[in-house]
Amino acid sequence: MSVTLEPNTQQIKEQKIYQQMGLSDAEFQMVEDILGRTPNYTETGLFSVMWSEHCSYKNSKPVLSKFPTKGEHVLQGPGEGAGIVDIGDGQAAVFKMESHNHPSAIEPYQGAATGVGGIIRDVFSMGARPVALLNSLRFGELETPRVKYLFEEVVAGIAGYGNCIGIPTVGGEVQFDASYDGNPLVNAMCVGLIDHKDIQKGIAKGTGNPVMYVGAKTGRDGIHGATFASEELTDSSDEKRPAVQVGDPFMEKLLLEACLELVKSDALIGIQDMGAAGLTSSSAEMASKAGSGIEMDLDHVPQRETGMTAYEMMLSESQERMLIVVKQGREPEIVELFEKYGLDAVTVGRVTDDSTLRLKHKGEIVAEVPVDALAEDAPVYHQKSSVPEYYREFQSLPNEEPKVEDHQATLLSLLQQPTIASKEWVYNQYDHQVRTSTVVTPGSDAAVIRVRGTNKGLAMTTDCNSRYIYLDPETGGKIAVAEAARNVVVSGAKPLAITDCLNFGNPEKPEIFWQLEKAADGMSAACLQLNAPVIGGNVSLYNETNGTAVYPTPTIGLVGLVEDLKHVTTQDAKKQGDFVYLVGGSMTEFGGSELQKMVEGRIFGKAPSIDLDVEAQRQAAILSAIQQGLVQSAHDVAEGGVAVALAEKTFGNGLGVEVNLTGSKTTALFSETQSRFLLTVSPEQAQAFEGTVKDARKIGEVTGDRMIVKGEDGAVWIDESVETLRSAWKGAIPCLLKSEA
Amino acid sequence: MKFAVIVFPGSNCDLDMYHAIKDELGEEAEYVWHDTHDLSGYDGILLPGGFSYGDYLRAGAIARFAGVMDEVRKAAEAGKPVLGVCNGFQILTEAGLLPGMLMRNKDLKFTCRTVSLKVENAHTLFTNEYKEGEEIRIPVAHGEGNYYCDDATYQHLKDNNQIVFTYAEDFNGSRNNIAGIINERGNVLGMMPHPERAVSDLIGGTDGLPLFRSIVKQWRESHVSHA
Amino acid sequence: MKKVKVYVTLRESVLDPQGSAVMGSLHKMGYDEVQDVRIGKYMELVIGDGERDVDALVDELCSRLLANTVIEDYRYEIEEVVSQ
Amino acid sequence: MKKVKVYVTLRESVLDPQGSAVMGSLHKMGYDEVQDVRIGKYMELVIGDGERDVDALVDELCSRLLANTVIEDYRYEIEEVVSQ
Ligand SMILES: Nc1ncnc2c1ncn2[C@@H]1O[C@H](COP(=O)(O)OP(=O)(O)O)[C@@H](O)[C@H]1O
Ligand SMILES: [Mg+2]
Repeated sequence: MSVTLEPNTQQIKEQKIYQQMGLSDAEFQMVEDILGRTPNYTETGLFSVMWSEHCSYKNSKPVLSKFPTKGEHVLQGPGEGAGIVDIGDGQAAVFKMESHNHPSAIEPYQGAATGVGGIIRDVFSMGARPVALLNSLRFGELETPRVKYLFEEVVAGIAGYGNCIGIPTVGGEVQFDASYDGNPLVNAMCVGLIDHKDIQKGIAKGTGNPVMYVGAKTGRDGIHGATFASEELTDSSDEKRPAVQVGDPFMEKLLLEACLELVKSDALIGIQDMGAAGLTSSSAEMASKAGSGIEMDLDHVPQRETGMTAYEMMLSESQERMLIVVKQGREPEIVELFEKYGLDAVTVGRVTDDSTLRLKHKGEIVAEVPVDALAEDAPVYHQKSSVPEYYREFQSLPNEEPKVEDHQATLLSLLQQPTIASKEWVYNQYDHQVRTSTVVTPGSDAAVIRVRGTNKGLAMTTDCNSRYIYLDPETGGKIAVAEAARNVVVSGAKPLAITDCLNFGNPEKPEIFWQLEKAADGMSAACLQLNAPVIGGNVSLYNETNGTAVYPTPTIGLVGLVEDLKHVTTQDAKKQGDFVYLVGGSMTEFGGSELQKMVEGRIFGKAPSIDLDVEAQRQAAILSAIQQGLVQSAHDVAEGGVAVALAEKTFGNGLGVEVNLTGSKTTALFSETQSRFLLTVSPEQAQAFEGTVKDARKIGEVTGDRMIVKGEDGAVWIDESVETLRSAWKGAIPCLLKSEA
Repeated sequence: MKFAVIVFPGSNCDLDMYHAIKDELGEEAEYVWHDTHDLSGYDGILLPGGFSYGDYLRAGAIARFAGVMDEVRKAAEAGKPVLGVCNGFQILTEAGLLPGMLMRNKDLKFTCRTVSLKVENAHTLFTNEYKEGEEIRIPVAHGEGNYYCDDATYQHLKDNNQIVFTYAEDFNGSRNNIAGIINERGNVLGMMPHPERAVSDLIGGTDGLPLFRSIVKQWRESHVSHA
Repeated sequence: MKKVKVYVTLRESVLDPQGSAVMGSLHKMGYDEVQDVRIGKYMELVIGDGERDVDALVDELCSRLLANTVIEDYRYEIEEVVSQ
Repeated sequence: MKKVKVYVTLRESVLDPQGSAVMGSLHKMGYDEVQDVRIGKYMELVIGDGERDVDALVDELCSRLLANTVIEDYRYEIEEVVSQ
């Protein structure tokens, strides 16, 4: 048995041991002021994790406060495990997104798997049945063995967890860019369904009520994971890393079923998952939210390893655990309920009325701290912000077309860019049909899940083009939200709300903080205009490797309501002879575009502009047309412009298109002007459709098996078989993975 | 007709099986927990897909020791229809109710997609609503669906017409593209593809419906004649 | 108390996709000397002293659960654990 | 030619869901003597004679590919194969 000799209070202070745990001198001083004494080792640990960025949002709070979080449908905004929106009939959708970037950089399979496990717990800790998973991934260019390894393992980890627990992974996105080389992003989102009456909160109310620990045993894994997540990765990160958590999806499946049975019981008072900072955050937050205290005897904590200290138990991030508070005297039935699933439910403490977190271990009091100090009173930093030089320079550049010689060959190459290429290699590894509710499987714009027992559905998507955000965070932030909304609207749903994951670099650098601030401004504006408030999310800062930050990446997860499954619409052209419509004109906008990156090898200039009024008005018109049954297929125009979007419309059913475009060839085909859509409409409905979507312009027809694009003068710009285009697009990622580095 | 949908810890297609029977077929179905010791009240037994016991060690290896498995064996011996899909198939082979074994897919990856199957034997109680040789489209979702058996077993399966479904195209490495097999007596079917995911136009098509209809039809006929 | 080491390997006649994949990667990485890779399982069990003969017990565990003899072989070693 | 046996085991403090599930099931089956189960990998490699020191080579293979040292430990044995 190993005995860890912990430093005493004097050593902690004199040798500044708190610094290794992530507390600054000033913060340590604050802790001393709060306690009126020097904290011991365990207490220092409690503060250091709870005051980490990951748990306290100390750097991002001022930014988060800008988000619109209220709306007519919102039942639960930010502040709980997950946000909740009303979907009518006494039901609601529950969702949240979270990052697991740093663990995934170090152990990609388990890092990604436990990321999925964590977000699922956030959703079922609200009392909701998780019904779908999504994920948003970023890697370096798919060229080096290391990046390929990370990509393959992250995907396998997501699949491994989601498939085993039996929640379909229905959507997501993957992008590749050198900025993510050493620091991949792994954001996982979970969507659940709940009846209003079952909504639970993470609160510890009622003095004397027992606090129970349920689920997996505690080991030494992930100690200080929250702090680790709040630091930059460096070459020595490998040594510093905490014992990596291994996910156990089987355990979580049992925990999930048991907890969903539990929420039906009137014995339950509060429930919260032990995520980042495990037992510390769950207990402190549950007490703080209820205005109460908690006293725990750590001897009762189920332990996987011997000789664990109070510090280790409190900071462990072992997975698949929950903390619950139940009515006094009802413990036996709770124990029995969990036993049915082969799980432990153990009383580890009780609710007190003194607003203190008091911990006992081996008969001694080992920590005694005010819960609010841990959960609420972390310092808030208003970081300095300054406009980066690159931005000034990019704004001064004129909008120009990249040079393109052969437009048809360029289209083929664009379709093979990994960011555009088919992601079948990824989503075929995910069980996207389990629960037999997936009406639209991966491969179209948004995924759609039916709500069993009703005629309704939920459409969901994750989106973020971080190149635009890098070039112009405010505009890019607007675009990210607008794009997510577009994907949901073209699928036949009305956007309800968003969740987000703010993946940025080190906020202590003024230029990074500026990116964060501006992106949040842009997102907020779009959320307001498109009526999609922010109901939850997560912040992941310090995404840097050896001093270089990733592109600012505020991933958006958006859920919309399909009022009638008849409205469900996919992107694929359906029938020969249908008319093809383009909504929105093309401007010379190539900053951050796929074409620019491919041709120039880098991105620069201005991001595409966006007018949120136009965006909102077009989305409303298109949704209305879809709901009236006037649209056969609908797709938004995104990376690679109209040419790529048109090609994508042909792949599903192998039908061709023949269209005429106006204006300059390169711009008409490849520009990434925003707020544009491609739709197909049957000739009989053309008139009604044009009456509804006023700025739709008919550009051609659905045809046999070729994609033909002509200019105004009749010149043939592109004439290629759908099969050729499709196999280039489909084969690109498998081919890159196979090729020798 | 009343079906038991057996639920092991870690089963996750139990719900799909249940709804296929109740909502799409209009027959009775009940979830039956893995430690139940009486299946006498059910006319058909369904072992659903999922990851029983996490599929740790080997898929289906731990589930075969669940309390209910003795009852499943009895039901099989009594001639009741027993259908194991995906994990259910894996459990049936581990339990020795069907020969062979399911190994990891040849590319070592989980795969979820809709594939074409050939109905090799349309004269079983599970397939008489199909035409022999018919091609049907059914979703698969598995990481360990690579059917293995030795030469003697294969010959035996062939000689007895026990190969019920084959894949039109090899994708997981299964011996002779085997997707589903039946026991000698003809009342225990194991298959990797998920017919319960193909029972509605809204979700995965309807090519799985005839399988369930076959079971019910056969049962009705035998029970009407006895009545 | 005994410590038991169990080795479960694929029968020789059975193709080992995992082994082939690993060998493929090793060759890609330039380790051409590697001529064959087979992957199996290695388990460590701690078994308390009881009435039953350990050897018979372990054999039973292996054949009933730890290995599937349709495709796998097993062997094991039993060591006495000297308690501290 | 050498035959190399590689044992890859989970580090001690790392959770072993497989081992726990197997132990749980052994207990349900009535094998209460079993006090612990940990599951790892066992690999057999055949390595042709080359210029490099086999020991160093195998160590490199293990740390680069065969084991994930973030969560796993490895050890190996090298045997000379006497060609027939
Ligand atoms: N980027 C964000 N946008 C909106 N809300 C956020 C964001 N980041 C965090 N929040 C909210 O702050 C609350 C606390 O978050 P967090 O500590 O991450 O929860 P958890 O303990 O589940 O990880 C949550 O309700 C979360 O939704
Ligand atoms: Mg889209």
